[in-house]
Amino acid sequence: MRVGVITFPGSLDDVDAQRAVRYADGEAVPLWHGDHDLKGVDAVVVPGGFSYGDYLRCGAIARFAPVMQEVIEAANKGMPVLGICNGFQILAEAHLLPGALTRNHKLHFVCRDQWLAVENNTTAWTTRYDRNAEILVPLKSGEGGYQADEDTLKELEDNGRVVFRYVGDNPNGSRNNIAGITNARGNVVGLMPHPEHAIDALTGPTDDGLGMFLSLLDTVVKA
Amino acid sequence: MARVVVDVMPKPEILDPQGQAVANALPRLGFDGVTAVRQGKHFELEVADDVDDATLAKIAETFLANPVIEDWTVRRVEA
Amino acid sequence: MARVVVDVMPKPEILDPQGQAVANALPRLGFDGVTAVRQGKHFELEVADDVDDATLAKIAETFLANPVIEDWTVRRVEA
Amino acid sequence: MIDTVKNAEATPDQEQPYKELGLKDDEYARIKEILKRRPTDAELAMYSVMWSEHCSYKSSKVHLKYFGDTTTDEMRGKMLAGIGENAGVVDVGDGWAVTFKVESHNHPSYVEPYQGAATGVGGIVRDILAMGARPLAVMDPLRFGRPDAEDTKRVLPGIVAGVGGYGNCLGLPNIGGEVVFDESYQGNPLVNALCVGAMRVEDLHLAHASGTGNKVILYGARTGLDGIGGVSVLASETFDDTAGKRKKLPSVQVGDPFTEKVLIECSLELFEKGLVAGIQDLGGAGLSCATSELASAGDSGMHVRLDRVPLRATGMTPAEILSSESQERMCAVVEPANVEAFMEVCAKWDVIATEIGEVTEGDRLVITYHDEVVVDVPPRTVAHEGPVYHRPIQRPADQDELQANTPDSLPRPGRDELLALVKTMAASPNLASKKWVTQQYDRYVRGGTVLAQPSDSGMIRIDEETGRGVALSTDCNGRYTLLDPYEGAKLALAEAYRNVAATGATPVAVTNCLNFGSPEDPAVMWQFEQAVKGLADGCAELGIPVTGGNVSFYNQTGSTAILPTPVVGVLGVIDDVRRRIPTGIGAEAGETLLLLGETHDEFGGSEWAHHVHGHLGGRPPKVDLAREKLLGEILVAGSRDGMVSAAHDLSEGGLAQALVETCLIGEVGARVFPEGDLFTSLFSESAGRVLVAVPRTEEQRFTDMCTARRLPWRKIGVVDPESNALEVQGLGELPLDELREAWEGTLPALFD
Ligand SMILES: Nc1ncnc2c1ncn2[C@@H]1O[C@H](COP(=O)(O)OP(=O)(O)O)[C@@H](O)[C@H]1O
Ligand SMILES: [Mg+2]
Repeated sequence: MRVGVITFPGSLDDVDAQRAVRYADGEAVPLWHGDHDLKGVDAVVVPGGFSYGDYLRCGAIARFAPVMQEVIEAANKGMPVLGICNGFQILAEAHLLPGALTRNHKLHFVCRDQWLAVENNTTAWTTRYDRNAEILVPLKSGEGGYQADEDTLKELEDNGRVVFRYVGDNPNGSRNNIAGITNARGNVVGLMPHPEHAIDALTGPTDDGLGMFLSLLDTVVKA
Repeated sequence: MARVVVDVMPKPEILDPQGQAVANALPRLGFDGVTAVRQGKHFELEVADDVDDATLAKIAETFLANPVIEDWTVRRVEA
Repeated sequence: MARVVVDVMPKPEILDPQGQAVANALPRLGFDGVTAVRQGKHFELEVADDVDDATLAKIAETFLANPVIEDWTVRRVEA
Repeated sequence: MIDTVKNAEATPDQEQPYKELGLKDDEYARIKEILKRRPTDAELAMYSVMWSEHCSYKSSKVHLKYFGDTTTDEMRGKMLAGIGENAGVVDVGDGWAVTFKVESHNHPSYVEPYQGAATGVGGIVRDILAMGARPLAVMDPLRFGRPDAEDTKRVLPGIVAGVGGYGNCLGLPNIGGEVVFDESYQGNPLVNALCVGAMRVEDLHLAHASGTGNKVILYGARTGLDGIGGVSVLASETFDDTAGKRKKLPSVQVGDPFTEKVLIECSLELFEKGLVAGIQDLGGAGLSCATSELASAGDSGMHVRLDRVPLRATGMTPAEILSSESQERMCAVVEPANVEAFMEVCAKWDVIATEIGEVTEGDRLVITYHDEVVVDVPPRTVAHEGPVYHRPIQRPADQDELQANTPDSLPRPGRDELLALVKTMAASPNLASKKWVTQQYDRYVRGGTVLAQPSDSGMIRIDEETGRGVALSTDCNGRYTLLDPYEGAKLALAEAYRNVAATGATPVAVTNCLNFGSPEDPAVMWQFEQAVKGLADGCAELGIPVTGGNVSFYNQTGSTAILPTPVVGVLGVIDDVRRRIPTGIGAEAGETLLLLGETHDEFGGSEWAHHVHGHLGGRPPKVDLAREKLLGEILVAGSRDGMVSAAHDLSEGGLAQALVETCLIGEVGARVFPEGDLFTSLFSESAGRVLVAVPRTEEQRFTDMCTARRLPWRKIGVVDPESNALEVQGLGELPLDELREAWEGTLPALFD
């Protein structure tokens, strides 16, 4: 399994995403924002961080990077793509996922260990979890509030496209406590919390996040 | 050279925690009479004379604002 | 009820990384002709009619802006 | 017109605003003597910043020398670079070198809390980068005025957001710090920032400009009018009619963490490819500092062409370019053959890089502006041979009175009030949970954080293969230091040392940030001298060297100085982070709680006297560094042999607070049976104590070891996974959710 991990100027959790891929026995392939091809990878992770400083809006500049045009094309053809935190924001800006991420309702950056309910275990990235399993992973973001109009929310809810939901008090003002969603096809998943920081209880709260990368392994092997 | 101002505001139906925080703080600081505050972004651009209004609108719509959550206005101002 | 707009901008001599990021990105997105961008904050306030200009100036100066690094303007607009 | 050297020679009597620039008459005279003429505007700007207290250490130098004098060769054994370099470097084993340093950014953070704190973090990170290391983590010891004061509501949230905003965006985990409140910091908060980095031993880069013909390359952000502050008096003289008088510029800088992040990655790639012969960060005093220090530390001269410096503002004068404190810039010395490759790496990262000069023969620093010489100086006189003051020192007249005013006569709580006091103290702003602050900081990024807040120290894994890592803690109790600066500094050292040992790491090196009032006040100078002596003597006793630090004077409001605040940072090494000792109890079923060390009736400067009675007087707790060392050895041995499942040092708030924290962090109850006078055993702040949890199976082995090594210990309780309460035998119990509300509720109530 070869998994591309994109590095934009200002990406931060790219090393962590690469490590998570390795922990799942995959090969992590670094992709550069200026690349015009995906080096034949089986899947792509768009990692967390502050691409281009996130100065205008999170992900607003990164979405236009050359490598993203390749990702958009591949995703539309069914390649598994995971956007974590800033990666989720980029995928939303790139219209691979609906909605937008806005400033946390309490206006502070929030770093905390967060319980999530896995509500959809049929996406390319979540097959290893039981449906409605609860997992504990870090959440760390300043603009993690998920917003979408009523129609979009209904569409997401009605079709099981809410993949992760916050358990307990809402950390950032997300509509419907949404922590992560998928596209209609189930190959593109974006979430604000950081599964790649929960792959080893030594450096994370748990190893609950590893399941996402192992799920991908199954998806890729099956494909 | 022209000077262009683009204002980007959260859509009315979208929560605006920043504006709300300002509105809540004002009475505490002794300023009464401000009943609502919304906070957005203000851009000042210097643009070449041959950049037309359609291009400016496109810049605002595709880049400076995210139409999912934000409204925008563009106006040319005297330099 | 009056509507008041306060714009807060980084002082010209102060670094404006946000504006710079926008300015640098535009040509990459295929928009040429924008030579400089500065980014600030835009506030829209609803204020009671008895709030005078001096109070508005004070709100801007002491709270909405930090005059050490930012300039501000206040204007009343038609509602 | 630009003031050139030629012009200066031709107009020897022209008046210069040296006083406005902070130079004294005799200092100005000395500059003239060195140059054998009047300085040019640019030279004056350069000398005035470099000879400022901040850059030249003119008041502290004679005292700081004591650190070197008391460091033995044995202590120096693992030190690869020490005081005088950008940051100290220590060999931590497995071929790794670790560099760390703490610096202050106090005043700018008061003026503009967010940006002041942000650029404080940015500055210290560049210091670490300039050693050739990858920055790994940051910490932020902070001090504020009264928690309920209106200005604290302005300053604290801004500073915390600034530390987080910059550090988070750089991708550096925040692994610890302090939040302390005291009236004395009301108009003068302290923002200290620490950075730790690591590199392979052979990759250590020192700031030298050797090798004639080597190029000087400035890279990173453009140079603007930031932080020019004082130097604008020069600008208005040279600028008046053409551009209009330049208004007084703020001496505040705005940071751009994104640019710094890219600068870090770019620099690391440059180091890795071996393209850098020497490197220096640009911090306070900007190019003045970088060029004079690089030239001074090398063995040759340097020629810099100021007109090549990429600018952000128009019409900047040479003096302004030299003094600009624009952030996110570095200066490298590069062999001519490597320049092209250097530029390629910078282009890859979109980093602006400009060759601005070269290393020359001889020993002059010559700076030209459009081919006219505006600076021609011996660099050592700027960078290293600044003025040295022997400031008057006087023990304060009221020091005896202060020490005589002991807390002994303060009314103590009755037995039936003790349990409530445990809760009251847990909710006091200084002891309350700092989660409101720390949850604004990313502690996970890069995946190396093994311990962070609320642990006794932060711990970072350096080597993923071997598991080798380092632990860090910063501490200082300014009340102790006021009561006795010598002992107080030792206590700060002892606490940081103990915090590091409590996580299972072996303390190896020390850094410090000495925050004091005005050096022109003899009483402050006495505090300073005493604190330096205490810290140095303490380090000698512990056998670990001071590898670097920072001095911040003039921290006062009017004539009232802050509490003397020598923040001490201790670095420890752990060969395998998997054996770290956590702070929370309850990891193993049926743990025994042991109290190591001895408790005396010691309440001078205590949190109880402060919070309950607003009292500050008497003597601080006694400090016994031999005992601290023994305690450290026991903890490391306990960690190595898997005998200790949790540990938490006792400090402010004493045993009661340590119990509250271990229970709440571990999310499990405990039953304890303190002995003797219960008030003393619960709230005294005697040093040299640690609360440990040992699995019942290890209890005998561990206590035997303590007994054999003559470390006093006492079984003080048991972990009780069934109970959701802290029970103090004979007094009753405190439900954990009630305690949590008290402990975690205070800061949100104040600052949300
Ligand atoms: N400003 C801060 N930034 C990061 N961590 C902090 C800060 N303030 C406190 N902490 C963390 O909170 C915990 C408790 O702090 P403190 O009570 O000062 O510890 P101690 O008394 O053991 O030195 C520690 O882990 C400390 O590193
Ligand atoms: Mg501690």
